[in-house]
Amino acid sequence: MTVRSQGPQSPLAEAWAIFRRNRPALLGLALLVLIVAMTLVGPTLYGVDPLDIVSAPLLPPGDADAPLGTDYLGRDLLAGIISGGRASLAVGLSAALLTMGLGVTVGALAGFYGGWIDRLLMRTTEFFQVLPPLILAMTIVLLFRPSLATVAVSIGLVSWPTPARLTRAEFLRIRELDYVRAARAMGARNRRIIWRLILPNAAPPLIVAATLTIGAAILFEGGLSFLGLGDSNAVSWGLIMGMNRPYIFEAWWATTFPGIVLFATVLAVSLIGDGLNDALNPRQRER
Amino acid sequence: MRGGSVLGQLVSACGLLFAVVLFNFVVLHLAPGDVAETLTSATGGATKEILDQVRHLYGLDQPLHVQFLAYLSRLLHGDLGTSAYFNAPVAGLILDRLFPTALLVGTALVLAIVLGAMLGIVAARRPGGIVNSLVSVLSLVGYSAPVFWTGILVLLAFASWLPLFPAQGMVDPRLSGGPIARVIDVLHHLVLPAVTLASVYLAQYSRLARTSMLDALGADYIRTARAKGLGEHTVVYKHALRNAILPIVTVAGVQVSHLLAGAVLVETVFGWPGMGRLAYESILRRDAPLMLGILFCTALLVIVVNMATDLLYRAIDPRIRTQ
Amino acid sequence: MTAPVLAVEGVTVERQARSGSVRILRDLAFTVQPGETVALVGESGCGKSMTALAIMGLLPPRIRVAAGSIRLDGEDLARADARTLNRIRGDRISMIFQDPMTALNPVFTVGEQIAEVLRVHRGLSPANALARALDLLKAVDISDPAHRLRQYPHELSGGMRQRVMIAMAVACEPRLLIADEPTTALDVTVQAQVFELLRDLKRRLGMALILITHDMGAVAELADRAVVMYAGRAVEYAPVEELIRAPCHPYTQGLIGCIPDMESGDANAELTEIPGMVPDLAAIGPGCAFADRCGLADAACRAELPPVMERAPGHRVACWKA
Amino acid sequence: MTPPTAPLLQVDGLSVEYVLPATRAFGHKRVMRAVDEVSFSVARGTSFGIVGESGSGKSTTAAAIMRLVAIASGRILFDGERLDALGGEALRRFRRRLQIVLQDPYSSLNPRARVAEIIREPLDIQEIGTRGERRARTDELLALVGLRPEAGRAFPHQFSGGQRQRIGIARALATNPELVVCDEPVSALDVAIQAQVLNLLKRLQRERGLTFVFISHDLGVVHYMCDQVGVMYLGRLVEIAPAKRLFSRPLHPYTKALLAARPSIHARDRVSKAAGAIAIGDPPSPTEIRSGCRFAGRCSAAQAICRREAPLLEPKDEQHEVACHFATP
Repeated sequence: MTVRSQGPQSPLAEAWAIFRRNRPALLGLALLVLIVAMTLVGPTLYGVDPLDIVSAPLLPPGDADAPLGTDYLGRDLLAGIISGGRASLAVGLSAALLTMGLGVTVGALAGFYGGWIDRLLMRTTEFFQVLPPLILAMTIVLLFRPSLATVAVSIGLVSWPTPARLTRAEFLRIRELDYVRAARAMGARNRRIIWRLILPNAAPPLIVAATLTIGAAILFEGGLSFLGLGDSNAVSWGLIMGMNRPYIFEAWWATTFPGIVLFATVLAVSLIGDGLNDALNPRQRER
Repeated sequence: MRGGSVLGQLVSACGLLFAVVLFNFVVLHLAPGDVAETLTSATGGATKEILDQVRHLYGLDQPLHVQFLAYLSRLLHGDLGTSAYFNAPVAGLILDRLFPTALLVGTALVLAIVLGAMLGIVAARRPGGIVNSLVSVLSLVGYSAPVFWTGILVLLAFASWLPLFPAQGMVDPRLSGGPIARVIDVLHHLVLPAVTLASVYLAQYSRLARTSMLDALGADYIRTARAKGLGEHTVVYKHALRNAILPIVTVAGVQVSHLLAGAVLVETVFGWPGMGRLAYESILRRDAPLMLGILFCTALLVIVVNMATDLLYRAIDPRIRTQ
Repeated sequence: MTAPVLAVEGVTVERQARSGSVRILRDLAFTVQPGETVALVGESGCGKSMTALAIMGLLPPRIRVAAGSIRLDGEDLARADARTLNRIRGDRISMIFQDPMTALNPVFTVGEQIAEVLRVHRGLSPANALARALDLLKAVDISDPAHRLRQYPHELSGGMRQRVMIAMAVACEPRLLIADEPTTALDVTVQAQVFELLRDLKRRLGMALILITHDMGAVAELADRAVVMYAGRAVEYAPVEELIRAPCHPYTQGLIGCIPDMESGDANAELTEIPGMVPDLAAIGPGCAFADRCGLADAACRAELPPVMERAPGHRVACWKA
Repeated sequence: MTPPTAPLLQVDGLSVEYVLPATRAFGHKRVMRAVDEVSFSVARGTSFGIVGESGSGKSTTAAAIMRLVAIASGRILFDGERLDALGGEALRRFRRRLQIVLQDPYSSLNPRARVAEIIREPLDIQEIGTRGERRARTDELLALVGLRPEAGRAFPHQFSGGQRQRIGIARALATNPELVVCDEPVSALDVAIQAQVLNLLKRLQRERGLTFVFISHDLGVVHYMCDQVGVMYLGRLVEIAPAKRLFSRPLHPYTKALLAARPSIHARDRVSKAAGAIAIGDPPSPTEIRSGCRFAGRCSAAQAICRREAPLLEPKDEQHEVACHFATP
């Protein structure tokens, strides 16, 4: 959809105008930009290797060598938090992409074509809703050796049914609307109906779902790493927390600080998601 | 989505269970490396004799479909395989952990639904009030906070700085007392993990309850109820609530699987001796038979709970019942 | 003349918005005599349903009666507290709505919902209330009433649900029944049955009826007098026969002229059009709200609001040009 | 009298079926005949009206003519061509000759497209004209339905229901179709706006020699718009006659019931309604059709034969067809 500057407001311009006035959402956006910037340029600015032992173990925050203290091996916690973002965000983002890609494709096919494709999808989502997601992901990672890719794939594999159901519902709803019937009566091909009519109109809830999926995937990655199922070569927030868990009473900072950053990241994404929801689905705005 | 007869539900439940079994089988065989090695990796490198023994025991030298049928028949006899690390039947290991998990998950669910519904109702009745804002903040924080981090904070706060509750486990081994003292002890241990697990779902249910209550209160039949001259209390707690409860039941049913997954993290943090903690241990030991057994059992649990919610839904929504 | 059942006087209803308040009803006044049927007629957004809700004390949040009185047998409903309103609603005054599909609560049986009124207002025991509900279902001509009593709303057709709504509304033999577009959602053959039922019940119970509708045909079928509303204001009051024979207000004339009616003969004649559309209530000028769509309007119409003037006994119009 | 010409549209024994989900776990799927053996023809430049209540199959008939639903049996001839036999690219190209105006002015326009894009859509899909020609045509169409050219840049939500229906009409006329199927085009509009749209449709028909199939539940609207009218009840056509004749001398008891039930501003002048003229009870669900005449259960004149044998649509005279065992004027 192109947005021209002149002429009356397009739905997209209207959505942006609403989003811009939403303070929590802007706050979330700022927070997210900050965190992403930290993970991207942080390691070069703060040149401490997160795996180097820099000081005594379990040193409290405020130390000259380690501003946020050290972990149970004496590694710099701040360096760990800065580098840990990369794995967390990369896995979160790629898992979310996989989830949405898989979910939207399958949901769109099922919703548009119906019939046996649809029945198959419904059965499959039912199947995945029966398996507890984390336990399923644990099984997969356990059997297929942990790596960033395995983790991302397993998260995607357990998460796709939710966006698939949403996409299917949207497609089912929109394909029966009169403007789609009118387009059929004009002789529009399926390709045009899907890409030009249904998808743009199904986009708002899907965009919101995509945002929430990123948050969920980051949380999921955190959980897996916390249990020691992440890539043990890549420092991540969850991994730091999991390794320092036995020492929470001796060194509260080693688990609390990475947790705060993880929480802040997901919170930022959720705030943006809420803001997008208000902006893109104006009918529900009163809620 | 719902509908169909109870018999139909039962058939599809069996179908789902079969799919779970098939999935387990396929995943095990798709895993890189030799199946016998995967099954025994928890022993830390098995000898050739042990591997051969395992191959023979599981019939791994047979064609795949024979293996699958054998696997199926073992399952039907309650044999989930043998844990390589514990060197004990998986079924027994899991059964020992069933009660703690059911206690934890059940308590958390009830807590989340009851409190969440209460908050949601109050919020829906006063859209501009404090409770409404509280629900908004709570749902945001509850959704975004990693449950294992919440657990750690709760531990630090209420087991360390303010030592009101025990930090780990389900029972105090030093305790000597009658059954009542034991029950109290378990409940004492239960508070922190249950509250932690409930916090995530409390956030979701309070928001859901608010939405469905707002929907119900805005419905035409509420205007009819008011036009009949019914008091506000009857309108809200009889006419609106009976309808608003329906989506909560649906979502609660769907989320049991998520709740079980969350229990893994919470049980790990609090050392709660449930199935989740067992799953964590099986990962530490790379114990594949145990992990697969847990996946199967949790799926079975979810299927049973889903059927129960379905029956409950039938009981409270006449539109399903009389179709 | 006897005392009216309902006397609406100078009622103004406002909606509170951030940018100030918008008047959605302006200085409305009419009466309903015992046993009489008065129609409120107009296009969507003219305020006819809001009038009904104001009478019932069921105005949505942020909408309130800013001025005027609504007297039911002398008692002012606009100033009554919640407890008093609850005592009156469903007993001395009741209401049925447009969409019978959504107006009944889906999780209670038909019997429970009818019995509830009797238990609240008449203090009947559950068993007695249910027995009386059965009588009511018979009174509204529902087939197999004993069976219907135990059914849920979704098991009934639209026409039957509207009958159930009517049974509920007349359970306490009210002085006044308000019917808000009672047949708009129904098929025309079923509509005729519902009209017949309303006529019959009115006669038997001697209740007055306010019929809210956009359909001049329905007005002609059912009402004794009509109030034509436009943009929150009553523009013409008249006995129905006179209103249809000799409408005075240009809006009423347009409203009657634009109905494709097969009995008026020439099908080739174009329908009368009312050009343009209903104005935004927040942007109405000082003059007549209809001026922009009116062929007769001049500067005076736009400058000053025409007062309601008596044209003939019982026939009042708010128009400078009538 | 207009000279007799070959009909533009001829519908012959048209049936449409829907498969309903089974009510029980292993029950049989049930087939519902939404349209059952419907036949009629429409002369070029005239309007054929189809009236009926909800569930009568009138909108499904419209959709079948537009080839938007699968046809179970029957033939549709358009200008002598077998429209029902067309498929694929041939059907796609053919669609420029027939268009549809839909009921709901809110859901019939894509909310994410500008009005000009919406009106141009049929031209884009059918690949008619150059970009410049399409743009010129869009402006022309806007003017035709009484909208200003600036309206083309706006989005649908900026218009009222009546204006949106005008946009829908402009879109339907973009490819210069010969037949326009109007499916309840004014039933979602207020009466005053309804008159504007009806007058517009009538003017367009006169000016461009359009042929209309006009679906409505409102007898007055059909009477105003149509030359020939068919009455549908539960999937069947029960009576066809010229509009004036049908409304002045209806033969089928259902048509009579419809006419008697219609509230009219002349109610007072009318002699009090004959009690028998009002149909009894609710229309049965289209999924529960029994043998015999479908109206028998609600008809006060029904006899034993009516419940046994379904009457066929047969001509009573040159102009008037009716499906009733006891049709009397």
